[in-house]
Amino acid sequence: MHPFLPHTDRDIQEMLDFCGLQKPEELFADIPEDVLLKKNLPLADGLSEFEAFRLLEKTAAKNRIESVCFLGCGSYDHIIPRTVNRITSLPQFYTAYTPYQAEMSQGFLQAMFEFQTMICELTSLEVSNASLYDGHTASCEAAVMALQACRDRNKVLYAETLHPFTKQVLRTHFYGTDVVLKEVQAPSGCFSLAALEEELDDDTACFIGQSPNIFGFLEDYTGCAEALHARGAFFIISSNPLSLAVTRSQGEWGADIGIGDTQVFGLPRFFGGPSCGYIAATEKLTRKMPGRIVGQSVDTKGRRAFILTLQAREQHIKRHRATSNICSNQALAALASTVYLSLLGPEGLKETALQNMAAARYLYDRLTALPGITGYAGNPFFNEFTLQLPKPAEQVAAEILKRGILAGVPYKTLDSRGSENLLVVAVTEKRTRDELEAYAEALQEVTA
Amino acid sequence: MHPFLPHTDRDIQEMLDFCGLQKPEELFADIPEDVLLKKNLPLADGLSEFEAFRLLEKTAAKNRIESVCFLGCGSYDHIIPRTVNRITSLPQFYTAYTPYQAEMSQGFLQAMFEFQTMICELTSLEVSNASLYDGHTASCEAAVMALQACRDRNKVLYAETLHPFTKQVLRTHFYGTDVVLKEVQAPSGCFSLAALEEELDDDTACFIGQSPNIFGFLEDYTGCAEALHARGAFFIISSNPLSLAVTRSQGEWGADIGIGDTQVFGLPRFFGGPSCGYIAATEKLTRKMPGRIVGQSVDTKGRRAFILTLQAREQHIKRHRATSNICSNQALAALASTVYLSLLGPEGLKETALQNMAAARYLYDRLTALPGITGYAGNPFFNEFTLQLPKPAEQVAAEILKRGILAGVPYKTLDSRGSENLLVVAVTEKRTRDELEAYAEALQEVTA
Amino acid sequence: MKDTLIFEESREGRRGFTLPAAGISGGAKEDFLPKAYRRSTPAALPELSEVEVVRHFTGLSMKNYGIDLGFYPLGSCTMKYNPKVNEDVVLLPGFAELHPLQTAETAQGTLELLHGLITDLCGITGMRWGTLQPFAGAHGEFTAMKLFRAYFDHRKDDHRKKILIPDSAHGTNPASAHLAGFQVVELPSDPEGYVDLEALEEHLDDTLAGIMLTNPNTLGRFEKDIRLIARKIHQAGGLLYYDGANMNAILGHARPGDMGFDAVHLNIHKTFSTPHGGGGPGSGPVLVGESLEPYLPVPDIRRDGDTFRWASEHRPRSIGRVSGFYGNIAVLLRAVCYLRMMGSEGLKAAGTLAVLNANYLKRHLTSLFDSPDKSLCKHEFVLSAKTWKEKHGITALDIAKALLDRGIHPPTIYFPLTVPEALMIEPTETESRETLDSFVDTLKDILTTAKKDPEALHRAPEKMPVSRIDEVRAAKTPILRWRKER
Amino acid sequence: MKDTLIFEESREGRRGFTLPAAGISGGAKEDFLPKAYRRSTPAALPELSEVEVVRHFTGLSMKNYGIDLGFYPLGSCTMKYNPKVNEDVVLLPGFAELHPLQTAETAQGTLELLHGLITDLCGITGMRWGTLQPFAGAHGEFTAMKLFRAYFDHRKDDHRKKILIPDSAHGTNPASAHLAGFQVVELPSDPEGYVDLEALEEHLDDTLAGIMLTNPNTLGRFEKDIRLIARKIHQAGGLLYYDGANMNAILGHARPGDMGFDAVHLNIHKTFSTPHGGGGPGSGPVLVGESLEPYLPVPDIRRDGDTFRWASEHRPRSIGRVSGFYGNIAVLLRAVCYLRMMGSEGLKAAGTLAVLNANYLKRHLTSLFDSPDKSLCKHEFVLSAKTWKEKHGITALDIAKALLDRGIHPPTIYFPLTVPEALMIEPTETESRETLDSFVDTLKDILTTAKKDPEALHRAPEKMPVSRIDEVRAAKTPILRWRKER
Ligand SMILES: Cc1ncc(COP(=O)(O)O)c(C=O)c1O
Ligand SMILES: Cc1ncc(COP(=O)(O)O)c(C=O)c1O
Repeated sequence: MHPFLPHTDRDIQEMLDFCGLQKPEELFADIPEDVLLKKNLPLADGLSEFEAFRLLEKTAAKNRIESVCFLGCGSYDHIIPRTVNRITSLPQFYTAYTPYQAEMSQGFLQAMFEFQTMICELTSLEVSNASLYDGHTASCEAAVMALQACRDRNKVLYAETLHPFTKQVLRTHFYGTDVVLKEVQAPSGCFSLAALEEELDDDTACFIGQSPNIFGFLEDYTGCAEALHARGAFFIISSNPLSLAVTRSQGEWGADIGIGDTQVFGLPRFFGGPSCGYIAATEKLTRKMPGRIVGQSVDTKGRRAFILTLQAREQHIKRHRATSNICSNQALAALASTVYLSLLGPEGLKETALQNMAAARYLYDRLTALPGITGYAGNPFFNEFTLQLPKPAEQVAAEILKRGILAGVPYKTLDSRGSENLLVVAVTEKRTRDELEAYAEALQEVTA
Repeated sequence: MHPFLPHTDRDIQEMLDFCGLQKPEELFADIPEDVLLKKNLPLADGLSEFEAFRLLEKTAAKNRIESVCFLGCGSYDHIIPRTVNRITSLPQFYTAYTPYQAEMSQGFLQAMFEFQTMICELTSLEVSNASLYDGHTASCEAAVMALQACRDRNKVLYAETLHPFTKQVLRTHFYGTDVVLKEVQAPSGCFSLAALEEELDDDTACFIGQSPNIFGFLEDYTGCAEALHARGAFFIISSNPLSLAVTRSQGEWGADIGIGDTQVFGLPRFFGGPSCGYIAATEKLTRKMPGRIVGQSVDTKGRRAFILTLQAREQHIKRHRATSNICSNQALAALASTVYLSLLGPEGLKETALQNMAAARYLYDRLTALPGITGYAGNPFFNEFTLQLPKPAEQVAAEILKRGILAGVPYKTLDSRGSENLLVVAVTEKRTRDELEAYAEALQEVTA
Repeated sequence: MKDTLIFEESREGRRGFTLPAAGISGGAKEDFLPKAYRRSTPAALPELSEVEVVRHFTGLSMKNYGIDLGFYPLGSCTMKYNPKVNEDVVLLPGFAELHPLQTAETAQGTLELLHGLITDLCGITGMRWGTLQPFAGAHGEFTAMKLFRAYFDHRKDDHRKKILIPDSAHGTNPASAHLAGFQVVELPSDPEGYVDLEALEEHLDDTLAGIMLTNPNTLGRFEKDIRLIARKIHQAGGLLYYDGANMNAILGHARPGDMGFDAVHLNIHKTFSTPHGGGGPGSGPVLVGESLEPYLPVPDIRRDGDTFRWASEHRPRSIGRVSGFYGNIAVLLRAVCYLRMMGSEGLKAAGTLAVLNANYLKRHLTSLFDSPDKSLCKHEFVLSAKTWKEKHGITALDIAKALLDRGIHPPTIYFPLTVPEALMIEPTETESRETLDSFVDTLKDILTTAKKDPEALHRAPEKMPVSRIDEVRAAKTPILRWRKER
Repeated sequence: MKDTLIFEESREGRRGFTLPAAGISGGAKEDFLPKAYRRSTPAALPELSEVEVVRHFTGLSMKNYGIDLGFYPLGSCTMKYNPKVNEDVVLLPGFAELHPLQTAETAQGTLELLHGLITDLCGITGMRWGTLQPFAGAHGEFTAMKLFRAYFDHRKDDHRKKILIPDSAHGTNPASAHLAGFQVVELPSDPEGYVDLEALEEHLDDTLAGIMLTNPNTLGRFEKDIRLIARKIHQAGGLLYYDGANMNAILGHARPGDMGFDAVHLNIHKTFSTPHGGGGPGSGPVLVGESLEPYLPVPDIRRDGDTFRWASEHRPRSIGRVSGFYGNIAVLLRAVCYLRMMGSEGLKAAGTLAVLNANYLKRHLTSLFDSPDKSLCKHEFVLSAKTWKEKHGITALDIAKALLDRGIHPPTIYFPLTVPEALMIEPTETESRETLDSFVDTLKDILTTAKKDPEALHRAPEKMPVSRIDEVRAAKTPILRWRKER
């Protein structure tokens, strides 16, 4: 018998008898002959657990993992406290479904309420939900919120300095609809208010910016919220939430919606997923929020209790008029980030952010002192920056990889129209001084 | 603040105040000056979790782990279902203490009751406890049981074919007492009733045999129980419990006490520990059992409930007249074995045992067909056998290791008086046919 | 057990985790940051020691239910057992530590597995190729709708905006279609959930983009006329989309591709045993037939001999990227392991036993709720507590809450909307006969109580950490975050 | 939750795990085995699917309490927090998959760590060298007693058989000494647990082998006269053994070596934070001074430059092996990681805060139980519920059971035997002030109930899966295993 199938032959026979059937095939008697599958599925034969694990272990070894990683652009190599996985591995959490039955799911509901609170705190905004798919698709959900909040508008502006993948996701999302997407130029590699004002009109529902932007630089949004709000448009900022421990938050810049990805909070890179999108907004946008929201209420005895709420926004009630189609979200990843933030606390998070910033600064100074290498833009940065190299970045990265260092993301791999000499470099608290020095040495050799 | 120490500076000060103290040092005012430690402990500075893990990870990498392992002699490379560790990692199990408070510990108590039942089933004996340290020390506990059960005797016989480490542990255990240890010769590498009868006298409390014995061979105990019982002595057999799935069990040989080690049931090798000793005995020896025993009882409402029982045997009641000094045992390892046995069930265990036996037989036939290589003794074996090589076994093993194969245990490393050409080879269900062939090839090359 | 929020357990100055001392001496200052870029109000995160954090969340876990605790017959959700080995697989450093922007040459292992997974899923569904990017079922639906759009646009058929969706469909279907830019038309269905063929006929015009169906349908019946429906839709120039949430029923027995569907989404977290994680992450791959293949999202994974690479250039008509990177990879890898363990035979057996379990339960239960119904169902079936409500004032909700107290997760309730007081029951194949029998006994016990002491059921649950929760209050005066003042 | 035993859930023909198909075709038969060697009655193990096994044991876990759920002030047991990282460390394949009989060259990593651990433990205790072999505290005691024996034997002092042990000592002390071949003499102690110096004087003759002490003593007091006692014992030709179960109190503040002890055992599973696993595995290393070093168990670990090896030849007078292999290695490795994280300062802080927590609690609690006692204690203290028993009929057991219902693991009760109705409380340093405060409040609440409604306490626990269990019945008619017939 298969370990996942508890039926003994006798069970099967007796259960069939009870159903008035003779053979298992009769269970599929309602499938018309011309649809019934007559051959076997084209899958390999089943393996035992041990064989399957071994096979996958061997395949995993075909991936080349380097412990010295300077890759970023949306996925980062941070220290993950061991406790995080211990908590998300508790069977009551990871084998649960969405908490539809609130009385039996107070644990997860409370954790999500805590997640929402932490996201509100970090973004300085009032309302958050219990996660979105990822930081990229969060931009679509945020834009839809804005569009729904001002029904008569159909223009969505976004910064040229947005992650190119986010732009692609946005384009796909609004493809075939009457929404017009427009890029706000950033010739210097940073946001420019003047460029925004050029595109801004009365059709504009929102502007989506990103800070730190795709080149790692922090945007200066001075005057931006005012300009947008004056025209009745919403301001959306996507941020690496770790940067928010020290840099001006979305709420502090006057944004209406803050989005991003909590991969930096305790989630492995996992080749890109699962990570966890977050979204927070001002109170007046509450009922436009996509996805699950946990609310506090009381039980019949007046005790504090948590429950999925504002479901009138959701598809199972509102059907096609729902604010979003999102149903399953990234709850377990959100739980991991909640545990991460609980462990680090405000001081730990700030220290992490400062260490990132200091290490990035140090490496930036080291590298830009090398001949032929310059920084790409002038704004301050958090833990990521972009270099202008004297050679194609892909080539340089390939050379440096031979020394066991993942040197960074060649910008052109994100955006085929980008300059091929740009390299985006991320530096986290995990990188030691020796690793930074080794990098500088390698880059010097490779570009010499 | 240290993550394991929750005290803030304010906590410390307020708590000291409450105790009427000013400084933390005053908490140690009762330690005389000449004892008080004035310097720092000679330990390195504390590391963060990440650094400590990295350091240990690097150190672990200095061990050479080979995936093709033919080492046995008390520790085996079996397949471990992934579920086992998931269960023992549940915090309610691994962070619990000994279940003194039965009402709060029904989970562990029931699991240990189940463990006891499984051990009784495997050994065909009536009573088991909730684990001992390991299979080696179990021999001491068993001998003490026998000695206590016949107060006037002081002679303990053991087979020459016992694991040499077990013999050493026995010697240490009875060193300095009036117990006399005597080895029963096994010139052919197997138990001989005649040799036993030579040593057996009215001072004999027990005889300890091992089957499969240290050379891997199954002992033929025909007539042994009768001979011992006729003289009023107890019969103790130590067995690899996996072998018991197919081979004649301790109870079936007429033994009074069955011992061994459940490492083969779901426990990693861990360089030797933790593993888990087991002990089972006939009913009349119940009150001589060492260690914790879980019993079934009822609660005040008549519901079935489990509790540590027969504590009158134990040290905290009997003090120096206790049957044993054992207090902490190997509970979590026993739980792992219980989960393992529950997953495999009788059929799975039998299949595992048969696969072991068949693979060992196959390899034995392959290897003994090579020139100059012969089997060491003639009895049937389970999953382990001993070869007589044309060269020193240590040298052969070192050569084979260069091919990534751990060839077996040179008998001389266990027993310095042993022949240097003997190699003990264990073959488990984890070894593939290709691995067996590769071994045969390697041995041929190395001994050519 | 404590009932405090983590913020309420916070004490200033505590730390649950420390970092290595900064390698860059004197570096950890805010000075780099010009004032204008600095945060002014600190984020009020909680401050706790490691053990306090562990206890907080372990305590919360004790107030939550999962499959590992017991039966979870949540209809439409396929709550099957989550094999433990899968959890270990994804934590292998080769998988967990792979950065999404590493070059393909350094990610051959994962690319090989993902390529193989698309191949296997195509084999299972009878489709040609697909994408693993969608993060969940709804995301897959949305992706498929975009494929429809691109298909029509490329054929200059861009007036085709009408999507037919049965009234019994899951809410994500209409929501996805609408958000993707289509006009949703609700199709009536008969009491067994079958498509009303006459009503369908009315919509077969040149504004028709297609239809979203699930088969077996939401009531657990196999849509026997599916080939006819497919022919009609195709003849009218439309496309068919298959909601794969019900795929478990027909694994190895029938394939959407053979039924005539053009696009399929699968719920990896349902059919392929990956844990649902309290609401996610899931994964919703989309598989398509020939007609839609040119529009699939990029990047695609291509095999050249023994090597694998990302490819986009062969998809000039692609709808583009739907996920920031490539989807929920670690969820997909669990499915890979599951499929390797099940194999072709095991998967078919899973389908068979899922249907056997459902029919066995249905036989036992229909007579308790309605007139005995001996017809076949597939993986699930829907009961109505309408009579119980009318006679004894006991609603589907009451029954659900009574189950909580008896240690069983209730079925899906009030879905589909077409059945009053609906209880939608899906046992899955990983449940033993004893579990089903004890579920039957439990329901019987509850229904006996319903007659004798209905009040007792209104009071349920009584053994959970909280009793019934005021939903209205939660929605009317929403409290969505903790605040210090409270 | 189900209350069935796993055997009762068994159904013939189920499997929870399958093996790879046997590589040796046709090999898996019993034929190899002559009849005489074959098992005749199969072992009746349970038959379940994987999910059933998982649910069974996960369900059991829900009926168990651990540190991760809350406070565990079990005196003498040092139930401190078990850092999570340690659990991951031991699962590294380099550690978990190392075979004990690999050559030393292939085990350099582990040997290096074990060698370093002995060095660190010597530093912490002020001893010279030691062995990591003993599997638990009691095993360490036994090992130390064998060292005593060997020492005297080598000096031809083999008539020295008398071991002095205070009446308040843990039961393992007399049991270990006795089983190791010594004669145990109980030493009276004063109400604070201090050694009665006059009584000691009487035993200082040439039959004296030594004394087993713990310091701080079982009542949590530091034995101020320890140097004097050591001098007296040594002058009489005896040796001193230190029971390290109470070591947590003095970490970084005092060392047994400096007090004059010749041998020390440590409870790694107490002082060094390794999880207790529901009763084990623990680890009980023994550290010794110069006099006993020649007798230490073999094999020893030696360092030659940068390499490490097993060594026995330098120990011709060794007592031999006390563990089959080398002890509970994975437990020891957890302690290595713990020590690396704590460092010298952290370890001292742990000692300080363990004592601070104990004194804080003691101040709060002594007045509830007896006349207020303001004297210092170390890591633990003992209360007596004698007055409560006399006045209200409330015993230490009643108080313990009442704590269960309030979600706290009770203190150790009825130990030491010298204190009537003893409650032995050891908070450890990993508990926060709030936890201590809430423990105080809980005890106060229980004592209020004791006055108002003592019956309520006799009925406790009422919120556990079972109420009080019939101990007498368990011992009188022992049922120690499940049987089908029942
Ligand atoms: C029939 C059906 N379709 C679609 C979905 C949406 O899937 P997901 O939650 O993965 O977005 C569900 C989920 O419950 C479903 O049951
Ligand atoms: C004071 C004392 N000594 C010795 C021991 C025995 O330790 P172990 O249980 O590890 O054998 C204990 C354990 O409770 C103890 O408290």
